[in-house]
Amino acid sequence: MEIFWLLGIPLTGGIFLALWGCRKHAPEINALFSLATLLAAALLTHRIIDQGPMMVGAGWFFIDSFNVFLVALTAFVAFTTSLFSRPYMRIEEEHGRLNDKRLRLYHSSYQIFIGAMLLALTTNNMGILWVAMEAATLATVLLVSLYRTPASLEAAWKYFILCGVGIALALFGTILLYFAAEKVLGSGGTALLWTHLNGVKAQLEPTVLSLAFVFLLVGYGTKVGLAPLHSWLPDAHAEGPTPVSAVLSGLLLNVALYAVMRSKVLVDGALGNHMAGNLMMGFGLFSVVLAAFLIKRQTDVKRMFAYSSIEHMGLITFAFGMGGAVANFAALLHMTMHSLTKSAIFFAVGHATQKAGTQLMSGIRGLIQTNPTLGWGLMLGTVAILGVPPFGVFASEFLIITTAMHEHPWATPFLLLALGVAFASIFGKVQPMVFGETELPKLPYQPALAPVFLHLGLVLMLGLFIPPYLADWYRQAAHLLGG
Amino acid sequence: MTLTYHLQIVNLLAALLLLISFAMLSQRRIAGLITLFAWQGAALAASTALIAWSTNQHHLYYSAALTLVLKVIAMPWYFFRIVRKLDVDRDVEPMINIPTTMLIGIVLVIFAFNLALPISELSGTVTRSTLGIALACVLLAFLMMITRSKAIPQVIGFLAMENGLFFAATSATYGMPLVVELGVALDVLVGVFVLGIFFFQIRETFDSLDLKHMEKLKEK
Amino acid sequence: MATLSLLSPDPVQWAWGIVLFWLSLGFASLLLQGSQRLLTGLVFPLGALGALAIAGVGIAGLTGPATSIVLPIGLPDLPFHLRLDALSAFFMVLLGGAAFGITVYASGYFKSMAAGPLALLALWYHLFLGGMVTVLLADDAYAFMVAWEVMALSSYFLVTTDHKVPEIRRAGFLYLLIAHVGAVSLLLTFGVLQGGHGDYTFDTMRLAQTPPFWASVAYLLALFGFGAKAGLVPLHVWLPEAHPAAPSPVSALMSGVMLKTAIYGLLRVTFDLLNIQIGWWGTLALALGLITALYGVIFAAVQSDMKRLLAWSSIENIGVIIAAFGLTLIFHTDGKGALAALTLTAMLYHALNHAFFKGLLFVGTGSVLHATGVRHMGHLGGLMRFMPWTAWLTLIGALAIAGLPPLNGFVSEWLLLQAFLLTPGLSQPYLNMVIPVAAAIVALAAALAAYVMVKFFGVVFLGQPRDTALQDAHEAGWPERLGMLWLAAGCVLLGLFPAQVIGWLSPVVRLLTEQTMVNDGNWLMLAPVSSERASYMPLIFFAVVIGVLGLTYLWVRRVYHGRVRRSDPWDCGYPEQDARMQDSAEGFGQPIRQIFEVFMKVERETPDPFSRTPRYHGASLDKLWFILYEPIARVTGWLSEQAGRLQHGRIQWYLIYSFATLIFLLVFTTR
Amino acid sequence: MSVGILLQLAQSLLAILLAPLLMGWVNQCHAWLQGRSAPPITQPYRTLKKLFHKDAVIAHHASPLFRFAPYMIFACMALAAGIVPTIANDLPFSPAADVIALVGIFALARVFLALAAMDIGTAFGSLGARREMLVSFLAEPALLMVFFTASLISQSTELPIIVQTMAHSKFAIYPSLAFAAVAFWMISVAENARIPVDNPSTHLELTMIHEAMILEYSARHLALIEWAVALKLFTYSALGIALFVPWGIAAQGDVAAIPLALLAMVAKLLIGGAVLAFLETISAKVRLFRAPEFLGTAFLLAVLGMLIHFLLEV
Repeated sequence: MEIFWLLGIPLTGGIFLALWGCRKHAPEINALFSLATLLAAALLTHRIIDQGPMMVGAGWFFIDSFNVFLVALTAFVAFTTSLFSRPYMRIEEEHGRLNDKRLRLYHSSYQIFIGAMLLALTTNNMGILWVAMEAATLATVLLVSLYRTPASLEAAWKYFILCGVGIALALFGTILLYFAAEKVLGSGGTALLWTHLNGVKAQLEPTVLSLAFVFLLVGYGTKVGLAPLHSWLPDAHAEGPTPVSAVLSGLLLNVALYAVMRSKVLVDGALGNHMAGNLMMGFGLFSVVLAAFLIKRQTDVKRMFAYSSIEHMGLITFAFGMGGAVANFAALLHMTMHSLTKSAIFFAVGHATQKAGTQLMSGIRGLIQTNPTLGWGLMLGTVAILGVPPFGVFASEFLIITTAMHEHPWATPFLLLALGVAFASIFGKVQPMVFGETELPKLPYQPALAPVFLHLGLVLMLGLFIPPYLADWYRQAAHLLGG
Repeated sequence: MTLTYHLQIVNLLAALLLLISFAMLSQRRIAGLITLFAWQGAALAASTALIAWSTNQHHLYYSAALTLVLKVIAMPWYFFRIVRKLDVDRDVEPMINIPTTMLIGIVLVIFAFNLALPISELSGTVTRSTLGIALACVLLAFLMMITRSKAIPQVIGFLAMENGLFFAATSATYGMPLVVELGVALDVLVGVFVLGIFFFQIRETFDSLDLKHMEKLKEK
Repeated sequence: MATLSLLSPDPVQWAWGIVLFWLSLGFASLLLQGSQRLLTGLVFPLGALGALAIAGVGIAGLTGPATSIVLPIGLPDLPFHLRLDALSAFFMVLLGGAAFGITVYASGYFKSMAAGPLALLALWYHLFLGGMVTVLLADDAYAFMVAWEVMALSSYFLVTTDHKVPEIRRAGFLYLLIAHVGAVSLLLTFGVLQGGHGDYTFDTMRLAQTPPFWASVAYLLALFGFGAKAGLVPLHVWLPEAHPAAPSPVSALMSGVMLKTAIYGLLRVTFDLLNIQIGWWGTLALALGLITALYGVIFAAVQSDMKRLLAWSSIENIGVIIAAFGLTLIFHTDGKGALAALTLTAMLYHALNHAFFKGLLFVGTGSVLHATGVRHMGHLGGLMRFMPWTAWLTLIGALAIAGLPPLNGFVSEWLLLQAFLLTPGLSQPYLNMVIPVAAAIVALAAALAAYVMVKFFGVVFLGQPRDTALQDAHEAGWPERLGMLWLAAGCVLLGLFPAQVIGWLSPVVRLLTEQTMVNDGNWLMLAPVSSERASYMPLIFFAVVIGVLGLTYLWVRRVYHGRVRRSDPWDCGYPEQDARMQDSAEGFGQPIRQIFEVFMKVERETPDPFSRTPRYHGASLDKLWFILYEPIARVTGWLSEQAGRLQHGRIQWYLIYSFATLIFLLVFTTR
Repeated sequence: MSVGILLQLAQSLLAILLAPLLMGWVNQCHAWLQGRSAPPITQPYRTLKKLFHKDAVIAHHASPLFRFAPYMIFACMALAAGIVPTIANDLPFSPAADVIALVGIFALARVFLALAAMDIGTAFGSLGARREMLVSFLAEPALLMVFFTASLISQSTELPIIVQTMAHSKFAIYPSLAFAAVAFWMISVAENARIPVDNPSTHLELTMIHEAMILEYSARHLALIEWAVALKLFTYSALGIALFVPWGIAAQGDVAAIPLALLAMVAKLLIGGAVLAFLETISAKVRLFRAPEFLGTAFLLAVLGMLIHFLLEV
């Protein structure tokens, strides 16, 4: 039952806001809907904790420990982001970059975007999964081009075309999957249900599945932002409004990776070799290294953190590629940590850019002078994302790197290099933004820093203490992914 | 096995699809492109219907109808409207010149066939051999997207790709489950709609649909 | 000691309790943002008490058996394991002893700081202390790394306290960067050591049978990681930048204590966690250590910023310690347990000494900085008259670090040289020959250290003030004096009672080398192998010097007289000589620069003969920076440029990337 | 034991008292070699007496360190003289400090002298201090290396043991010691501020090292320093004797041999002093920047000696 709330609330929210969005309190309504979604997600999670994995809605939906924590995460970040976007968008309106109509569009497609992601996460049908991913893309395209500036249009266009193509390839992969499944399960609706596929994965035709996986990996991989398919990502993150950047790199990338993983499970079952894993490790490493070197040359703060998202996604993909209980566990942990931390950073960055009136890092200086909390938020967030303990990102990087050193030593020099370069670049650029002298003015509205510190607090806590039931989720999920 | 002649027709249509894809690759004028796209849609619908009839899979009729409505009537009409509104008929010289593109296309087709061969062996459907063609269409559409330097042709390429996918679905697997197909169709529809909005926005910001205006975002 | 061990049945819990106390103190100080007096008058003294308690716990832990606890925090399958054995205990004594004096000093030093920043500083300060203790306690890789990085991070924020100065920001950045790279390589070390089934506790690592190749890999990674923190050449570049940048008590902590945690880690990994040791490891460490020692002291001699000078001298001392470590390894792998024990004792002793005298010297410069606001020695001088306390106490530190008897620096150097003299026992004839030469390098470094200290003390405290502003330099307050007194007392006592100290060290030495250093002497005689071989009685020595001194004084006064007449300096009768005619810091270092110019990139601007206001400027820069670090930076820059080309801006290109990837993968998978 | 203590005291006092005499003897030889009419051999004593009677003149801003230093230096030198076996071996006090500690004592005295020199803040003072430290940082390790050669042979850093092995055990020729001896000579020349490194009898600012440091001293302070200098020369000579020509030094508890030892000692010192004077007269003072090369050579020789020990004698 919760599932329908979970999916219904954002949908109705989208429609409602599309109709009434011009009202003065649209941001609050948006936040309310997100809150409701969060509650529904909480209920669902609670039920899963109680009763374990289950099929819902006549087998159309399947919730297990892998996606339930992503659902919870998505609902949570969506809610905090809506909180953040409230003052942020107000200020944007003050600055005259947006008007009511655009805000209406923003709010309704925000809700729809969230709904689409939740659908993608919960559905049991690989086809529907594809549909939902596409829907999410479409919803965000409009969000990216919200400012209607040439740059934002260009970004949105690239985003649309590249992801569209990618997702089309994913569809081809899905067709091949269905093609293979149909032999075993017979044609009709059930042949695309993941649970059924998972049940018979050993009998699926290897050659077809390996082809299918290539298409799925390239397709969904484009959305994950794996190099060299990542080209859309920095533009879309840099040019869209900051809340959108936050949910893009905090949530959408996760969902895409979720899709990849679902298919990887099947392929591994069918092939019985490590082909899928190797491909993912290759992509992961390449993304990590390339992103690290690209970070070094950034001047735009949001663009820089977009590249850092690519880097982290690469790391996670690499970990999933390695496989095994520890690595999968680490990857899942890293997914959580990355979305929390990165969205927090984007919140802080959003206010900082508004303050300075530019996204160029050379224009942002000495934040802790004029408002210390913002400055410390950005500094701590950066430190956290760079994998410095006691923040949780370190916990997962610790597991990933030590495992890599033990399983695949050849990869560690690249990791060492990439992490070093990324650290030098990001920290070297953020430090002067936070420290030093400044003459920047204060903000007209009180920036919403509660989400920032809420996220960072969570990340800190998870770095030092992971609640047992959460750990159990991770373990089960890791196991389910072939740990 | 000897094919019953309506299945031969299906194969014929498949060949036609491939041909149209090539034609699209070589077509310079946007209007022509749209027409070709419509024809491709028609061929697709026809083949789907045929397969539905020959293997009496009823839900395929729906998808045939859907194709007909969307890709033969709605979209081309919509595109023509846009083209007329923005009067952007002429496409400039594509990135790679036509003969080269053709050659690459041929290579792709061969590649696709080789790729599809082992799969077709497994296919239980009567129309298995068409899978290679479908894949070829997809790749050709991709190539077209790469070579075209204006917005609309690129989008048409994108849609042609979807056609290819659709053909793959019908020919190799007698179509996906209906829900999925409806979803896909819906997405395509929305996508095209969104694109329409886009064209106008792009147009009013860059006052042309030429993609070379949209190369600002890069690493300095 | 006995009372203490009665008082604390379980040292490790005490230690952890104190860490928590420090943390709470730190966060409490955030609430005290308002009142500056509470911060300096309450928070720091309490912190100092914590340090004292840590030292006590350490002493208790030295004698007692290893105790351990498991905390409810950490990773799900890996809660924090804490364990306190003799090794950790020794370093805790070191930490507590030095940190007590420094923190007492700090409670006075920070009086002049505004409450807001001070509260933040207090937070980081106590986090720093807690982090260091936790590093010593950690008994699993995760806890160790967390504590290690907390230590690094908090010290970074301490270094950048005065973040408005660009140089300081740069220094902090460099520091954190190198610290982080080192930390990653430590991660890899643990990655090698772990059993592979995700079990990161040190116990399993101890049991794991690492094959020689991988053991060597782990050792090299550890040497890199810990070397980066300790300032081993060529990873030392951050040190001369970061230590001067930090507020003086912090520099004292970093230089005196934090560097030692790296030494601790190196010992822990090499002797405790790795189940085999290989001979060439020792040779490598010995060579690196000697190079570091020489390099450090040479650069110390040519510095003109007093804190920078001390930082370089820290590099030298670390070099000596690492060299001793290498020698220990050599003896240990050669089956010369007793000699290994002797060398290890010398090494630990030197680490302990360095904590005290370097802490003392740094806080001394702190007082000078406070009184004059000048760090450049070229503008100081003659301070002995205005701040006698600081001057005399600093003098003790300077003599100690110069390795002069009867102070502590000499004892460890003496032991080390004895160890070097014993190498003929080794089985490889080659090493036999080379190592006495190594001893020569140690001796050279020691002699140069004396040079450096004469320069440091002479230029800063003696002579005439080079700046009129120095006339109103004020003496340090009482808390500062107390802190310095404590540290100076440490230098003297450690020098006078080596036999006792070595007795305390023996559990540590036994833990690592299964043997203890034989002291053939008695409570006032130090005789490493046998009294036939070598002996040293600091107390007698001291007594005789004092006795003779007193006798001479009395005799001169008795037999003759004590009349004194004051007048202008004689100076060969040259009438109008002034303060600017004394040697400047550069001047004093000039001979060294001339001799060792090969290591340096010297920047000189000599005055043009016709200029009205001729001025000379000379700086000797670290050549390694230019031949090692700048190329690395250039290469990464080039690579990122190449990477940037990919992000080309044309959507067609992006499509081609996807297309090519697709085709490639298809070919790759179906072949 | 009590005998030992008596001997110890006697020897130390003897050293302290005789040191100026050695200085006088060297100066006398100088004079003869240079064809001057020599001052009486007791001249140093007279100088000291005169200085002790004078009033001390001290610069206005001299710090306590300045007045404290001479006593410190004197005490160090006296201690050093007490450690080195001159007439009798194995004195009760010798375990207090071995050769390394001895080097430490010299270093201690030197550092105090240098600091005192910098205290007044005159151009000459700091110049002298700098040059002194420059000379010493090369001389000190070289001296250690010399000692190491000896102690590698005798398996000990204890002077008495070394003397024991050299003088009273079976006679053997040690080529390494030859190198060590040459090195030791060069070092002691440098350390005692003699030609060719420094010139005790000049006040020419370009060349002087030691003299530049004590320019500001007068009266009793100067006296103590001069005495300490004499003691240093004596101690070095005694060291040289103990290391390289130890024959005659009375063995452990052998009280009967003491008179003979005394004679042997005096004879050796006379010869040594004469040789020192001779070499000084025939050699010219080198430029200051050559000094490092000179000492570098000494260092090299010492290390060579040690290597040769490993090659030939192990």
